[in-house]
Amino acid sequence: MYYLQLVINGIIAGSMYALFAVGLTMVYGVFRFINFAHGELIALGAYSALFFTSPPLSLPLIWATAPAVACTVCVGLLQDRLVFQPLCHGTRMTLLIASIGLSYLLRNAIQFGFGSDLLSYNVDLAAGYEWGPIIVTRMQLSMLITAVVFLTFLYWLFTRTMLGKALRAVADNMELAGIMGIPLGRVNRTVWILAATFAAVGGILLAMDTSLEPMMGVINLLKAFAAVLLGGPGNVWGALIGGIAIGVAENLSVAVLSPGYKDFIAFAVILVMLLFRPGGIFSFQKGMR
Amino acid sequence: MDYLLHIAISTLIYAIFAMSLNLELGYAGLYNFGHIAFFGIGAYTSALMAVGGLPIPLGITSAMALAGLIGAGLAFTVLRLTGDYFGIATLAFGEMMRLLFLNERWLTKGPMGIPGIPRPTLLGGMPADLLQYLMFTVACTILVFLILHRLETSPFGRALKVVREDEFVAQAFGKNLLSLKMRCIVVGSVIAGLAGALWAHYMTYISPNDFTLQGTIIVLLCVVLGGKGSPSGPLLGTCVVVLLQESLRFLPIPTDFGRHVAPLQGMVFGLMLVLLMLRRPQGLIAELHGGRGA
Amino acid sequence: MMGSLKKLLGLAIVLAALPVWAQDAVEVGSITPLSGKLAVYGEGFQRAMNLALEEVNAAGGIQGKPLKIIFEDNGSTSQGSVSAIQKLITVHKVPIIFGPAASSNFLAICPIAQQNKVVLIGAESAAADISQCGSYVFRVFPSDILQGRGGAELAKELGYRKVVLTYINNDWGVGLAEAFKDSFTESGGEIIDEFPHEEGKSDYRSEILRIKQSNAPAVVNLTYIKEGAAMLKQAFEMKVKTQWIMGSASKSPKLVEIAGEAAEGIIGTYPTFSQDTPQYQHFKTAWEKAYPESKIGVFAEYNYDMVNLTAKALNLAVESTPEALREALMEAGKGYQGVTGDKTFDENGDVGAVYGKWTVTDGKIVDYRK
Amino acid sequence: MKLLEVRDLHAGYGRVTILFGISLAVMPREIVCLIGPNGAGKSTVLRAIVGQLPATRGEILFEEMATAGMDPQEKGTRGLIFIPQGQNIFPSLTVTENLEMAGYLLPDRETLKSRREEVFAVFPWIAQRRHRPARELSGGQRQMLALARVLLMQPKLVLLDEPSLGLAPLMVEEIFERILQMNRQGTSFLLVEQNARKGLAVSHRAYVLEQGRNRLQGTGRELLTNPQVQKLYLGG
Repeated sequence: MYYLQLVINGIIAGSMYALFAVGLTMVYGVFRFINFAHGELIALGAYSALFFTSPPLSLPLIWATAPAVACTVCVGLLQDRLVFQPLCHGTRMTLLIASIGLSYLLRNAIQFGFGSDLLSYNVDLAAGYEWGPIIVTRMQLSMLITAVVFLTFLYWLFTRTMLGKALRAVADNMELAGIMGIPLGRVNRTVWILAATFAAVGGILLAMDTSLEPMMGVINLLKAFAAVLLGGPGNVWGALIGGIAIGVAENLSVAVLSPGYKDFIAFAVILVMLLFRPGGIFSFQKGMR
Repeated sequence: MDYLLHIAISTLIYAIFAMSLNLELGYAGLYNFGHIAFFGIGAYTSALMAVGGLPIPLGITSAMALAGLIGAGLAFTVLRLTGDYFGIATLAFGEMMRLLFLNERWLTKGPMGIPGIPRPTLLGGMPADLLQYLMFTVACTILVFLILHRLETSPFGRALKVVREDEFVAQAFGKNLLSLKMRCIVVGSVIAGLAGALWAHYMTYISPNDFTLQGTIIVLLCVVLGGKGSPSGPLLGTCVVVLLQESLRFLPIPTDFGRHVAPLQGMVFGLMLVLLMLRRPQGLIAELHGGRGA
Repeated sequence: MMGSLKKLLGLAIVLAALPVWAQDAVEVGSITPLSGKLAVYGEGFQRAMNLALEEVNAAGGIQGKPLKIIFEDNGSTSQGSVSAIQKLITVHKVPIIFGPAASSNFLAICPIAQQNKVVLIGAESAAADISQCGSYVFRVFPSDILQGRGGAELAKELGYRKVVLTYINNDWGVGLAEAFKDSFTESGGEIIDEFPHEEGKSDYRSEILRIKQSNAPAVVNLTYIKEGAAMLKQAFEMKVKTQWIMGSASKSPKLVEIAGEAAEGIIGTYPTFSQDTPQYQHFKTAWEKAYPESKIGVFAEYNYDMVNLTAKALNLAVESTPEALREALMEAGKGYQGVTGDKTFDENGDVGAVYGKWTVTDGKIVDYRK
Repeated sequence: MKLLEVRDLHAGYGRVTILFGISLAVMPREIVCLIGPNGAGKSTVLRAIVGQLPATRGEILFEEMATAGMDPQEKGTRGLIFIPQGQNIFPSLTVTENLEMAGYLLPDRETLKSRREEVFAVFPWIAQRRHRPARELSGGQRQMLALARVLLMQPKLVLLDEPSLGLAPLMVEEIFERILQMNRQGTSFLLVEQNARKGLAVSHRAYVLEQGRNRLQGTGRELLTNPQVQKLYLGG
């Protein structure tokens, strides 16, 4: 039972990684670079929700979510317009370094604005739900439900709407997509909107679970990287499974190894994956699925 | 005076470190995000040996050798990967090394770090003072600079340049390309190991906190700022970064505002990177060397 | 571009040549984590030092001159600390420096202070090794050894012979955990399970599960605020019924604020000082008056005492040689009753401490009484 | 009226000029072939016409309107379609989704639906595999899928780059059969073909390019029998 509980904890932790990884992998799929500034979108979502729940606005958290996501999306789009679009003809490494710079800039801007003190939303506590020996907390349940809802939405978008299919087409072959008259601008914006929304919602959940600090995004970003690579870059469903796999692996490791090595597991997974299956578990081609 | 010496020494050590990254990044186009690990390996090796009572020159040599060896191991395993994959793999490697430093307490004393690392002694048996240590560092810097400069003009360096400039030629190189890159990483790691050892003996204290991803990013900024692919680029870049960092200490900032200074500094660093990429992705001094545009 | 580079270098040179502040004040330095991961605490340290500073100056300063603290950020790193101390020593030529938080950062600069004969005082650094740093290194904060012993006594006093020990994987956590383990096992206690937990994570559920699995009646959790709050919260949600025994770094209203109900009933040790003394009452009122919007930060009292004690030493000093200042500080400490109690230094520059117990009742940190 | 007219086209990649004054024309309902040695700039002509390369000099007129400044979508809706060489489908999309991507150039969803049914009728195997990812298709099938998509869009002119590249002879036959069939229904083609014999056989007219310049032109039959062309490009 102990191990089952560890696996459940792992799946839930992993579904949060997946929420971040999906955004990261979509950006990679379309723009072909790894966005280091994605972590700051996570933090930004959490902090802007804090802004809306604090005076003078003092909205309840549930109402603060929408404007917070909107703010994060705006920043995501601004990043694209001011930095990534002008650079899109440069090398991928130029984009990557620019995103590292952006990450620094935003993280420090958050610290500038909100200070580096720990902050929190003051969410009420509740004991977890028990099913026999298994216990799942309310926060864990909300994370799981959010992840399921968002990823189901994504599945619907990708398979049932023209825009979603166009997005996958662009990830497959941007040149051909352009020839086919697919509106690249709109698709690019959609990618940023989706990535930022997922990041912001995930960030708010993380902050509800614990607390807010400017570094909160970076800490989770490396796990998201691992999930992306595990699933194969650009592969949305791979990222989901990759996230869960990493969550489960590191939580199971707590039972046998020193928890000081919890992160080590994620990194080891990255290295091993890259060495034996450079394309990820599922994919051997580029493109977004 | 000691403060200036301190700045000079840390700039030079960082410049050596930046030059070693530049060898991989600027010449071979390998984005090694775990380069700080070799700095750390060098620092820990030399520090542990010196604290254990072994002669410092032996420690420094072993530091370089071990860094080179591990570099070869890393290169052997991850060189098949290209571009961002290589970057992420090395990033993972760097973090794994840091976690090893942190958790293998029997060896590294974990988060407590290693205090009391001896400075090299002179002939008379006295530990070197700052000025003498600076001389030592200057000598090392010049040596590394000359070696790298030599490499640049050697067939090896020219081959690397061709490889970086032209994908097709690179593909034609095939197996040779791998061995070229491999040698690049090994030499880069050895030099990073040297920088790490110098650092350990200068600071006299090291802990896993000194070897985080942040360290790699600062050095990356130094290299990119100065201009990739020329030995003098990282030197200049390091000077600018260190001076910027230190000059902030001298701005007459009201105490109440003090807590905003650090985030502001971070914002400036971040903005610099972004603007550099937007305006001059080839760095500040590339034009002197006829470097290509973006 | 070369032009603007030259401008940049020029600017740096001009900045480096700026005149150091006028010498009509007595200057001391402080290395404070204003950025990086310890910045959470750094602001609180700074507030406490400024509070004491204002009072010192209001009371006439140092032999008629105002006291001034030059704050240097260390970015929470040892490298930053070394840069900062080099600057404080050579540019500002301060005779006394308040050392940085985190023992690793403090240890990094000890040899420099000792070599340059500058008095270095710590208000938060607990590592046992610091006692061996040298004659110019002092601290107003008791060594880990004392707190470890205090924690072990607390556990026994509460009747726990078997505990799980978990600690934050950094210099503070490891140092304190060692001290606790030695003391606890020496007196016959048993540690069922022992593991570090990583700094800065948000999900500790599996670590808590490991605790739950061990069925320990009590858990000694030596951790920081963020980690402590997250663990308490998640343990509460997972219905882990155990007695939490915490260390001094968790004793913060912030932890109680974040963990809420989950923090109820935790018991911890801390280097105690009575809150009933007039000194503490004075400090508390002064703090609330100066910073109505923020709660008293961790170790604020120590920082406050450190500045006051330094001011006393500077007033006592007959001349400004390092040796005289060192002597004056030893002298000033003798029998000095600060907010945090007796600050008499021993030959290692350490202070003694009485270890008190704190607990959380109704969302407030209070002294634990049986 | 000429469907497409190119006058004195100069174009290239960056500083490297590849085309030095190409002129050609395609009439309605015509199949025109470009042949020439490797590096003659055949594909570059197509890329310059769709606007992937900027023309440094010269004019491109589609239905007597200058194409400069039209985006791909506008060209597409006006009936000018480009099928690039090699990667001309979206491998991770399903077969149906590949067809649907033509929808951005169609007036409405109804047209898309009805024409998709037409395609399924013409290519029964596509209907059978409609929910499979396109990456499972063979090279020839991918080429067919790309052509099927053209059928869906019903353009006036298709620029087709190397349709027979890397395909088995039987498959090549089938591809050209489809091209002729579509041509009979009113679509014009400008195709670049390495297999000159085959290309000339199906074309009404052809241009021979060499080093970015016009060399010869004539009807497919004329060029097939031209001894010079035979010697240089037909291997005999």
